[in-house]
Amino acid sequence: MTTTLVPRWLLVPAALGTLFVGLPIVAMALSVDWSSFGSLVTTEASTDALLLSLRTAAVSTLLCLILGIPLAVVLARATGTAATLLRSLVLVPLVIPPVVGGIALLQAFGRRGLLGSTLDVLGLQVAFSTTAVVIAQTFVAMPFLVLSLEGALRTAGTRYEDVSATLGAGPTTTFRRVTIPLALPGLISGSILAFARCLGEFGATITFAGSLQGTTRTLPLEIYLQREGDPRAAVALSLVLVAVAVLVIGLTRARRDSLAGGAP
Amino acid sequence: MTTTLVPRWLLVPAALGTLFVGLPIVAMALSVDWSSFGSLVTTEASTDALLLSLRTAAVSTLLCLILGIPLAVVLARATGTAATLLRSLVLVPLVIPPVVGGIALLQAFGRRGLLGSTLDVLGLQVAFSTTAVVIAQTFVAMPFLVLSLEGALRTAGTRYEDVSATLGAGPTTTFRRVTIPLALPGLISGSILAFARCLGEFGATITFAGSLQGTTRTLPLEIYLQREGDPRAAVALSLVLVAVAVLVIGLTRARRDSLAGGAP
Amino acid sequence: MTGEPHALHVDLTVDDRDVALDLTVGQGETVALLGPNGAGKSTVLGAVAGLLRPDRGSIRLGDRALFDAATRTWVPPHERRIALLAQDARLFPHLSALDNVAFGPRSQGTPRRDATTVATRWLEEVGMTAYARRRPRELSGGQAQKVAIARALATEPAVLLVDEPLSALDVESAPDVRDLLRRVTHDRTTLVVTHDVLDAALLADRVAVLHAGRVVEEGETSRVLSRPTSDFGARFAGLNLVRGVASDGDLRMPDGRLLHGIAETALDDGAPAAAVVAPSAVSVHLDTPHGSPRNSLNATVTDLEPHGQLVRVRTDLLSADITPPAVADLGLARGSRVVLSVKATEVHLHPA
Amino acid sequence: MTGEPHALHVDLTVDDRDVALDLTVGQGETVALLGPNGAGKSTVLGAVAGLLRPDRGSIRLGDRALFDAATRTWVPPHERRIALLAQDARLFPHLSALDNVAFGPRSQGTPRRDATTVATRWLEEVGMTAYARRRPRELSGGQAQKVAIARALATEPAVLLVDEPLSALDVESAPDVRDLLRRVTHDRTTLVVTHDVLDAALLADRVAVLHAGRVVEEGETSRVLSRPTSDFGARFAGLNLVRGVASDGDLRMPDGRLLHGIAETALDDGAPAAAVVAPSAVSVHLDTPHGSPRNSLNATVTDLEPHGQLVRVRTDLLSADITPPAVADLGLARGSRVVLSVKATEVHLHPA
Amino acid sequence: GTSSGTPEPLGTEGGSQPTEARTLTVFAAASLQKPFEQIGRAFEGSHPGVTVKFSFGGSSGLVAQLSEGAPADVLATANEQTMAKAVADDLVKGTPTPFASNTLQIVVPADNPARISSLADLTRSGTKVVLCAPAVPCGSASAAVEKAAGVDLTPVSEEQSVTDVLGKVRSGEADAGLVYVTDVAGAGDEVTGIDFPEAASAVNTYPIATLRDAADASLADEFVEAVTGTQGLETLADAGFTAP
Ligand SMILES: Nc1ncnc2c1ncn2[C@@H]1O[C@H](COP(=O)(O)OP(=O)(O)OP(=O)(O)O)[C@@H](O)[C@H]1O
Ligand SMILES: Nc1ncnc2c1ncn2[C@@H]1O[C@H](COP(=O)(O)OP(=O)(O)OP(=O)(O)O)[C@@H](O)[C@H]1O
Ligand SMILES: [Mg+2]
Ligand SMILES: [Mg+2]
Repeated sequence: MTTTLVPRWLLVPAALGTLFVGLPIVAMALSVDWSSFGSLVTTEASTDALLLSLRTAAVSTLLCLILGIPLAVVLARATGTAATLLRSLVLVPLVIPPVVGGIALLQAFGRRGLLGSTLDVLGLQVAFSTTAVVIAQTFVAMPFLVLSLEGALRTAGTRYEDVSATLGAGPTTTFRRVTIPLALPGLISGSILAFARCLGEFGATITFAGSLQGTTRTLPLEIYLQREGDPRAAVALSLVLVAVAVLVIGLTRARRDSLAGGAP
Repeated sequence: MTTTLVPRWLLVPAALGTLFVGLPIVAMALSVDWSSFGSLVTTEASTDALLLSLRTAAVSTLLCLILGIPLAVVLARATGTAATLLRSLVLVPLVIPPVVGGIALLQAFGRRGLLGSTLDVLGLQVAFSTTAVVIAQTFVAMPFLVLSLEGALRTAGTRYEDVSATLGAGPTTTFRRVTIPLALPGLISGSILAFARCLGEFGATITFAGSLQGTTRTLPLEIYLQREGDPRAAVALSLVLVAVAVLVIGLTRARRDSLAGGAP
Repeated sequence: MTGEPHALHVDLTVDDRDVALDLTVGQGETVALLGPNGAGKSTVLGAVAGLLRPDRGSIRLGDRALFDAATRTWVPPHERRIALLAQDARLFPHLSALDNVAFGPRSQGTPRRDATTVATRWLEEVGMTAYARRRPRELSGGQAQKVAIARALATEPAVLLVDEPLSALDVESAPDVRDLLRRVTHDRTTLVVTHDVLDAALLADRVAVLHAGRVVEEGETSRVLSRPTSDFGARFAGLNLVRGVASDGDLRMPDGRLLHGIAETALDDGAPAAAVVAPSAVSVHLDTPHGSPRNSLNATVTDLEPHGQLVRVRTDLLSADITPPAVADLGLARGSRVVLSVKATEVHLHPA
Repeated sequence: MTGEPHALHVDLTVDDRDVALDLTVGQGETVALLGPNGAGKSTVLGAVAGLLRPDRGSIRLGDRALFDAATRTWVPPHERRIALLAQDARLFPHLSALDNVAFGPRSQGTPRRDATTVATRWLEEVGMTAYARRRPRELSGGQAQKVAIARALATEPAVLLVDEPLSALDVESAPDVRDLLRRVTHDRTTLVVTHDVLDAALLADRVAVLHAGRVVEEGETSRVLSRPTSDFGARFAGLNLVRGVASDGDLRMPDGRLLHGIAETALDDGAPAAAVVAPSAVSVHLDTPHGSPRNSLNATVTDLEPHGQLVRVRTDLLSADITPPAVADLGLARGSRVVLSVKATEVHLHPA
Repeated sequence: GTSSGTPEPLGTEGGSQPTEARTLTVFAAASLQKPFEQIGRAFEGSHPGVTVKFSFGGSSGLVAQLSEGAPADVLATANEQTMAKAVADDLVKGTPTPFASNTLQIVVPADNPARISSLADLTRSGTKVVLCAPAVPCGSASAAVEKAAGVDLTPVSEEQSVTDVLGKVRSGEADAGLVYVTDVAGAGDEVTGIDFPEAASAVNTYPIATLRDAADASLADEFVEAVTGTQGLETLADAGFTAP
């Protein structure tokens, strides 16, 4: 029943923006040969890649949440040089080309990397395993979660956290029952961004994890490979990726809306 | 003077997250041969690429703002199926591998694309031009701006917009003087995400715009090319990219902090 | 309706808040909305301001429909020229106090410079000049309230809606701000929500009492305050309101007699004025007592009615609340000739 | 200090708000903070609650330092067992009214079920049971205020800080909630900020008047209200507070005489009670008048002092405000034997 | 551990394989995808219990991965320089065997809008030509051809890989490009290849080798033999490769 208005003229750039994004997608959908679509996307290589992508993106998003939420909270509440440095650091994976990110990951976690010998002693070899895929995805996707959550946390402010403290709630309770619920829209946006980034990750994965069917060849890698021979298969596979992403995100949203219907 | 506390244990995952992101970057920095760093990054090809990257990323971020802010506002205030569809559409460029995004752009704006003949008649040929680079960057980066701004707008709510309306401010004034200032932290986060995504863009650019020194070969493309011959040069160039990004973003932040010091 | 372009006609139903009422505010008139918490007072203001779309009914400003469910008319808030001072101050957190006040004028197209001048003047009116540069979070609760009042008034609206404007103000500022409100509402169509009987008595021409979303009582302020018919009205009110003209710091009543009182603000001789006297402050005697009370006025008892634990003695002049033993003691009945005595300190004089 | 684990010792300076004061609240004592808008009342509460770190000084609860600039001690808010009911309700927007109230108990480890029981009880105390499932944005201003009160009280804090708790309440709820506050603050260390003299009179054992960040007056409630020494105190107060025991609905004073009055809530015979009488309601006579006023009490004038436009006549019993002509008329002077008359309707009796 | 002993916490198959079920991992240049997959299937048929897994990619990228410890048994690159790097890094067991060669071809969209028929046609003004960047192998080959033919091409784009050149031509964005014969053969009927005599000046040779860290060196050797054997060479010829 609220009646807040969006300026009418804003609809023009909004429509332009929609068109700009929508046109290529429509063009892409039009170019697909729908009769052969089924056979294109159900080859063993494709389904292997799709499943691997879904599994790794889910795990990576979870990792992003576990490591990223705390980082975002610290960033949103911290001030001073340390915070600025930390923020810059978090930005780096966002800026460097993913391929270089993969090189950096190799230099840190690869056999000859900084931690290589340590990991070796532990009997762990992460590079070129499914673990490496997860690491690569987490590395590139975490900044998305951190930055968008930080924005939401700053917008939400600390008014309600103060109230919570005066009611005897410790920092943990406050975090769990006040901070997170109030920043939920931002957290959801951030998770979607991170999940999508994980699903689409290519450069760091191919460099750090390689491209082995069933183990490290995620859907984007498969698409890249298909494109070599048949761009149509690549496009068809991409549409599958889009469908999956929209489905997963749609489900999350629906659940969110039913949960947070009463937020201000 | 506010005293809101961050739960102590949160610092553990936050530190882990920092380490996880920081270690590869440190490893990367360590691997650089600093004695030859200067000569590596100051070749004509490198500086051309850096300048092109900065120019295009700036223009693309601007385009993202112009088209993305309205989209975010509409999404944040809209409900129903149309909104859900629109949101899904905006998500697509995020999910599809950039290379496929480039293919889609070709199919829309290329010489033989949907709009190709229309553009031809207008005397416009975007492929292989700097314009194409901007289009590719805008296409992949806009969702970042839209989604993170939408999260912040939802968190901010419409309380103050209502007040603004009762004071006689039309939707435009309200948008300009209330909505945007209050969502500023989210807008800044979103712009940073978009700018960073533009700076790092590779796949869509190479597919849609090609790679010609000074015209379409941005820094990530240059880095990728260098990597063929000398991975160390690639890493060195990446560090330049990181430095530039941190600098640009740091300046924006500093200006923001001085502007919005009194936000709640 | 013609000739009263700023008369407000409200007829609305909001189902999920169980509010359904009909209310008219004449052009230039000030109506006080009274009623218990949750009665629907803020809902009415919200609907008139355009922040809330009623389910049925219509809202008209003069001949102009602001809302009409039948014709699906809906004028957005910013085109209504109606200012709402809501229950919470809600100052824009990113603007200084001055810019908050200047926001309305600037939105209406006033150049920045002029808007600042206007805002400065209004800040001065509420005594907040010293805080012009402060951000809202650097203001105390009462200071924020005053800035919010200035902000609403600075829009020079056709209709003013104020929701408990004085609730956060201290005893020193409240009279000044009340006086300011009285001045700006004088010839402006105004709806004022309040829990304070003094606000109602001093600001409102008429009073409407809401209960559970319905108007349960409506009428002239002096009538409702002195002879309320609704339960809540009775609880709330019970004040005598006497109108007349100021005369040497006292009030000359229409019948020529003088009522001695205390004026909170200076009164010009001959200017219209009103006296507010609580019935509990009025003593009833059978003959003129000698003592400090300055006012001893002959009157005739018109009615005796129970009023809680007390008896309200209505006379042709003022009502008095006294205990049942006192009634018995004095042998009061309808038609008794009595002397009412009121201390001058209990008679509050205000400009009217 | 030992033996008073919940006595509160506040000595703080907040430079950028120009607040610097020293204040002690004894164990179980209730102190009212009065003062004009911006005096620093909320700042004091914020510092005691731990939302604001003063620049200098210390805050102690019994022997325990909550804050000490010298030793850099700082106990975070949630470990202070101090509940703050702030000036704005600030209910958690994502929780129902019930969950808002249950938030405190649950944060302290009470199982969900028990917390809900506790919350339900407190909602009932403030008369909000029917709104338990509502989200804050679906509540009216007064309803939200009541839920906020319930939420603060449900934490069963060692120290309670309340900032204008009744400002949004209607005339029907205010007495009930005031009575509730009186009960819960009875043996709890409490600081209450108010602009309402009745709250101060009825809730507080002592009163501290703040002005521009300094304590300008401090003392027993009845002393400050009847003989304020500060300007603001004088403006604010001027109430007579008489303590005694309830006797058949009236008040028996320590000297055995009876003061007739009106009780807002039922009084048990023999229970301690207090009467609040405004000086403006007290008339001065030279001999016992005959009329409705129930109370005619012999007294001796102890002092005469100007009080704004009036003269305050202090006696060994009650103070009276009368006009200068009345003083002249009656020929009052120090030592005069007078009869004070007060209508029973002007004597407000409350449990104490 | 063994080459297939990488930790795979997400539950893919792992651990040392008994002789019955063995996995062979082959790193091969992307241009070899189609024929190698075919050869792999045949190999699996003749070696029951063996699974051949491929990792296709840019040759230098593959070598970089191997240097970083990527587990693999066989490496096949698209040129001798990259294989030389692998040898220098001590990744290879024995001497690499050249097994195929490839030459450049002009690629044009099927409808050949710019009517290209020779290398010289590419210099016509207004013709949009895309080449590989000189830094990548196909680019250096293009440069060699240009030099031999005495023409100076001004490409509108210097692409990162053959795939990118092919993509531009296939979408009609470019009028022509230089790619390998095999790429044209694998690209279907959207593009046409045009032979030109100067191509002979830049013949590209593909070497293959068993890797030092191979889990099962004999099996790896068998695969190398399968590729270099007659059947393998036939499959490669079908894909457009010529004998070394
Ligand atoms: N958003 C909402 N949705 C549903 N019910 C609401 C909503 N807002 C308010 N209400 C209910 O509508 C009724 C009227 O609320 P309103 O705010 O108009 O009361 P009010 O008269 O202003 O009370 P107060 O004096 O406490 O401010 C209340 O019972 C309240 O609980
Ligand atoms: N964040 C802040 N920064 C600087 N000054 C502030 C800040 N908050 C409040 N002040 C100032 O400090 C003084 C004391 O404010 P405080 O809120 O304690 O007043 P108060 O006594 O509670 O007043 P009120 O009755 O209006 O609520 C005021 O002058 C106010 O303007
Ligand atoms: Mg209200
Ligand atoms: Mg305050």
